Amino acid sequence: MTSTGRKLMIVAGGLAVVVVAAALYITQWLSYIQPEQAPAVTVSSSGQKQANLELATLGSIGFTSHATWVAYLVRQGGRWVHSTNWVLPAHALVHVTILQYDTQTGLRNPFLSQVRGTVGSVEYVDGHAVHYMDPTLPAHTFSIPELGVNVPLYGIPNATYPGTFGNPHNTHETITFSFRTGGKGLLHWQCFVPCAAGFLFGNGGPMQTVGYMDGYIHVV
Amino acid sequence: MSQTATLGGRSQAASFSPRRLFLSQNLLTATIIGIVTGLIGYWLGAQLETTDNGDAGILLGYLVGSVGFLVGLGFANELIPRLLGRPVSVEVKADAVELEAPSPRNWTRYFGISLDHKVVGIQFGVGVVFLFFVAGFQAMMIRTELLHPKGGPWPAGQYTALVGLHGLLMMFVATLVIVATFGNYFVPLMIGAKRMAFPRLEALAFWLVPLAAIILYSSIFQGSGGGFPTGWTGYAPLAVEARAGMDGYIVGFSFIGIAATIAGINLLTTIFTMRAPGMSWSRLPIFVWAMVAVEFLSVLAPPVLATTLALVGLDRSVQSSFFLPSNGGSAFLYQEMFWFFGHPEVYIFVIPAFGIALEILPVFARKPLFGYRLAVAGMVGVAMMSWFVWNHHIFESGIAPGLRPFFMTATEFISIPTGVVFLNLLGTIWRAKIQFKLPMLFVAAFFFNFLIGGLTGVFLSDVPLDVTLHGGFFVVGHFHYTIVGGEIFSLYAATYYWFPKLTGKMLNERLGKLHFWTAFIFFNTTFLPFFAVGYLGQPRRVPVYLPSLQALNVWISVNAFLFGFSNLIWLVNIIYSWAFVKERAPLNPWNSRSLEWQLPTPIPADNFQRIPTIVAGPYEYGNPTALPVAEFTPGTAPVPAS
Amino acid sequence: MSTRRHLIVPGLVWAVLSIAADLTLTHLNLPPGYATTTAAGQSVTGQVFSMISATVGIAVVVFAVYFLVVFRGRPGDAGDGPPVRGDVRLQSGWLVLSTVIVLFAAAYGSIELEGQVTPQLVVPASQYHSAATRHPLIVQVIGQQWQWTYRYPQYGGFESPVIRIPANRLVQFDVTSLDVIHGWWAYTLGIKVNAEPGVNNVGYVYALKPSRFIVECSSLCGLWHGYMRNTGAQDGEVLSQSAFASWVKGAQRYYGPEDKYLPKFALVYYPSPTTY
Amino acid sequence: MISQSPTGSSSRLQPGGLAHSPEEIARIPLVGTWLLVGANFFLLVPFFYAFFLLQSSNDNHAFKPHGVHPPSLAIGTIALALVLGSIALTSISVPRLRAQTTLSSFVASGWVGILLLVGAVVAQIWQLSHLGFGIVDGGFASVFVALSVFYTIEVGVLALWLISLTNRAGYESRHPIAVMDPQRSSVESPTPITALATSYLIFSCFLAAAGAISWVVLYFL
Repeated sequence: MTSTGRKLMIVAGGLAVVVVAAALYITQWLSYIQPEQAPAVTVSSSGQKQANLELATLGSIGFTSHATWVAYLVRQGGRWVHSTNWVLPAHALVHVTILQYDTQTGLRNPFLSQVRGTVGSVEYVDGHAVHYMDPTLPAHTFSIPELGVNVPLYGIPNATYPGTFGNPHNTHETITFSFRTGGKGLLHWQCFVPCAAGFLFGNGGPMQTVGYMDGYIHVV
Repeated sequence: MSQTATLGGRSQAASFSPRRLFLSQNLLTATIIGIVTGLIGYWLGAQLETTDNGDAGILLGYLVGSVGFLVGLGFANELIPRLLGRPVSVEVKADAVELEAPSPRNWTRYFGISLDHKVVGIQFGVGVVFLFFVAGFQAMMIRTELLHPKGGPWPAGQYTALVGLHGLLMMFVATLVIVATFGNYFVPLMIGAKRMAFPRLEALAFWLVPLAAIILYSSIFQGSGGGFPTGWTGYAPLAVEARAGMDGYIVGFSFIGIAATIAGINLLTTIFTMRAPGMSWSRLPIFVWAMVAVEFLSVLAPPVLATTLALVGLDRSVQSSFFLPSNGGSAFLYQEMFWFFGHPEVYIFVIPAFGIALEILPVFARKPLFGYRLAVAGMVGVAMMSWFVWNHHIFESGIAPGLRPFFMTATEFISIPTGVVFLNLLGTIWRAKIQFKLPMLFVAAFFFNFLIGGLTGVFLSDVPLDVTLHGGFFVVGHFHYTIVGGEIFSLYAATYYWFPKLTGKMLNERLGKLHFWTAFIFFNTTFLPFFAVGYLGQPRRVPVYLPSLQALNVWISVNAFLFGFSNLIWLVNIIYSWAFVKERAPLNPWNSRSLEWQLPTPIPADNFQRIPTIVAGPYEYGNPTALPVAEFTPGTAPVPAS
Repeated sequence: MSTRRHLIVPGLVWAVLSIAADLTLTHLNLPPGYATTTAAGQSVTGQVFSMISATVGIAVVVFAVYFLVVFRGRPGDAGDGPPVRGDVRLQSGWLVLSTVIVLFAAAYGSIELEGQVTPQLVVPASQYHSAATRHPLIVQVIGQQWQWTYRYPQYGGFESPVIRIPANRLVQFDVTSLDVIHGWWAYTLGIKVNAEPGVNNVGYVYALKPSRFIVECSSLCGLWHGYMRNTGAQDGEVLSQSAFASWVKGAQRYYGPEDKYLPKFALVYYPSPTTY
Repeated sequence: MISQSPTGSSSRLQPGGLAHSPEEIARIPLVGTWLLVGANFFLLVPFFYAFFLLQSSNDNHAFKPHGVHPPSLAIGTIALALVLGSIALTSISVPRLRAQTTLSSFVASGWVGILLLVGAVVAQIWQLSHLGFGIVDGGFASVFVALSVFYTIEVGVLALWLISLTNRAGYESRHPIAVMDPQRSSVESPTPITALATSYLIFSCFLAAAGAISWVVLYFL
């Protein structure tokens, strides 16, 4: 390898590779910093702060690089946003509405099929009060371990899998409950149902990736 | 040099097959072929895929692509002649570039296969130091995250990926930076050999490293939340459950293991078979002895890792059940096998550091090494005992209770051969005439840091204390003191000591002093508090910690940034002195007796025209009757009058 | 400039410094504190080892620094030092000394270890043969991604997301995991036991007084490893015997409805066949 | 503990040459092969470690679930016997390599040995394709498949090595290779075929032992 041409080629190639690699590298790490979504906050007459959080759980999100993964969506200004990092007011009563589209999977630890940490330790599935359910029935849970909140989400018995938007056949339930946020701070929430099809114990992939079955709650 | 000697010598040091498998074989074509074959491998794997997360495809793609890259680089050129039984090594004609004496002008040979151990040494040095700075950049990101007790810019998953990549990449660096760089470059010169025993294996060992690094880093691009979630230890079953980035970990880490193994086979064979006449075991430079001790570890230990990771790959791709208790596997299995490799591995990091420190110490103390044989015995003893302590990494994992006292005692006994280096230090500087040149400063710093690292290790070896300290920042502080404070500081010393022989230039004294003081001070201000936060219960690999510990963590982070900055001074010094300083360094600036310093700079491709005869030990300082270390027959390298 | 002087001066400095350091260390209260017998044992062990390392470390540093300063080459003197290659008595003495220190550390550690893992030695002497020691309170710790749950088999096997244990009673933790390897670490209780799937790891604690303690995960277990802990509102608590009894009653009432769904108490739980 | 007096006269010593002497060159492959054997030993250790640890812990009683039995012992034995036979054949012919005249006879036995090794590989592949259980069926199945595949690959590599060795013997029988005098010429002598053959023998004996052990472990324990 003596010819000047080849030397130049190597230099150019090397430089290009280094620059591209560095750019990819930085942007990749920056891309992990995800935005937060703030729900509508209303202050009721009693002065008690209240917030509404509208969520949807899909059997497969249908877009992004992981179209087959289960995911939570949050409704912002009337449209569904693919984000699991939310801002909630401190010391507020949060009313959560979840449109549950996914099918029954069942819990790894049956103990988590009890509704805990919500106002009255109750959730309303299509209006029916539920305190606990058979551990084989939930599709997901909505859990904030730091607050002791644990809400199993009843799975659709006989839906056309995968339950996604824009699929006229599949049904969904509307699950509502309320919980109180504590002081300011950063909480995490997650799902405890091993719902990640295709991963060992159903616990990899979306269960271990912020933006699908896990997220942050920034209490301000 | 006479013509025949020149040709002959070079045809040994630098020969390579004239038969190219195809038209042009350089980095570019190799990369293209690697990518193409990688895609083919991915397609093949996708055919035998049984899960829907594509691990078989990814693993096979990595492996086939790597083979393609190496073939494209020319590693397969000799397979056919060898299979046909041609005696390759005399048949081949030397490459035109290699025929010229090494000079900065024909640097392109650093980008291909070179059979010259000096070229490979430089390749290793530059490549590994590059990785060192990438991983160091990640350390800075980690400390940024830890500025706040609730975590910084990166969410939990990415923080774990950061820590894992930092840890594993630093493992690559620590495994190779001294052994592969200075071992490959200087061992043949120190024992009076014209070449390495297996020059092609040596080149292969180097080219596995960029492959490993690229494969490892490709993991951060695999899907949202890239990287691997397990940290550098890669515990199964989490590793079986993890996302696709884990495959990069498996392949990359095994490649480094294989590289260390074949580099070790090469170095050991060279030392055992190719010593110059008169280079008896008792005249072997202590650095070469360190290489002997460490290479036995790095030949025998990494294969265990390679197999273990292969089994994890099987669990991930074809659902075998080595590590899944519910399917008849066991979660112990991985821990046992990993640490059976893992503990010898950490001595692979540290023994070369002993070698460097004890090699440099006598030159600047102007005295023979005190207790040479004890030092040798110490290093060999550490290497042997390191096989019997691995369970101290899993005291809390539920190993048989009866085993714990045994492994605690074994671990504490390893501090006896380790402590010998401090006797060597004290004895060597006793009544010495110490010259505080830069290498000596860093050697002194090495001994201080390693003392702290060693003493804190005794804390961790004690099971009751380990219950409190294990998995916390105390452990992190301990191994940063031994690896960074020990090995990396001896790397600094080695660069300042051997740079004139490597490049023919001296490193800048003022920048060097600045680097020394910043590095020494900020290293200690960074890592001493680690023991405090560890004792106060901050777990490692966790972006959130108790708010009461924020002050200490902020202090650590600030000092960590300053320590990172002082490494940049080192880098600047190297680049500046190498590329821009015109003035040539003296042949033997430290007035050392060791054999490599008796050679001209740049060192001819075949090292010695005629293999020298060793007539004296390398550390005979202050001995009026000592002969020069070697007799060079007439017409060879000039011996500077000392 | 006698040899003796070069040994006495640093020797004196070392004596003064190390005595000062050791005295300071004896007055230091090292973590994890004295909430349980095992934690107390670890604090004392930490003190002992700090004193040993301080004495040894100060010796090496003082002598090395003194030699480096005193035996530095004078400017302009390019000569060499005396060709001393070794000294049999010094080297064997060094080996003997380090062996003695190591043997002491090993013996001390082994004895201390026995006191931390054998139930009869975890409890105070007065309790050796009490019934409570022969039948300790069993708490099963179940790790799962990413939460600790606790079962109390002696109280109908109810499960709870928070942990309460009584003071002045031997508690036996049976630690296991449902998925990957976790590390159950109650820092101030002085106990850390890995939770491994398919394995039942046992640890003992004897709490000396009521207190609050945090629980963290010490073995990397995935995305929320750092959040897999009982802190703040979820703190663990050591209660007095009576308070513990009443807590158990309340817990049985609150978590009772779940009991019929829970699997029968076992030392390990295997998940349903892996779902790929 | 005074280290040996460093100032010895060099008169006894054979002065170094312009190249490394044929004796040194001949020792290189031997030492290298011993180290290779060491590395391969530790490549194999985890398989056996896994077998015994999984068998003893037998988590979830799933080490050898019902319906999982070792596959055909006959085929396994045949595969092992072929490997042993080939190695025995080579080990007989290698010591007779010293004289140039026996090179051609070595070639003949070499090709037979290669055929035996290839036969062993074929037998193993047949075995792996008629297991009667899948790699997913518990710990034993995993260890069996992984170890057999790994060992088969090693045997294949051994066959390639033997091909190269046999061809080398044939090549030398046609054009003998001159041995250089390191004192005069700086061109190194080629590695003598006896050294190459001996190192092949060392490694193949190691593989034979490994094969026998894994045969016992996989089929009888």
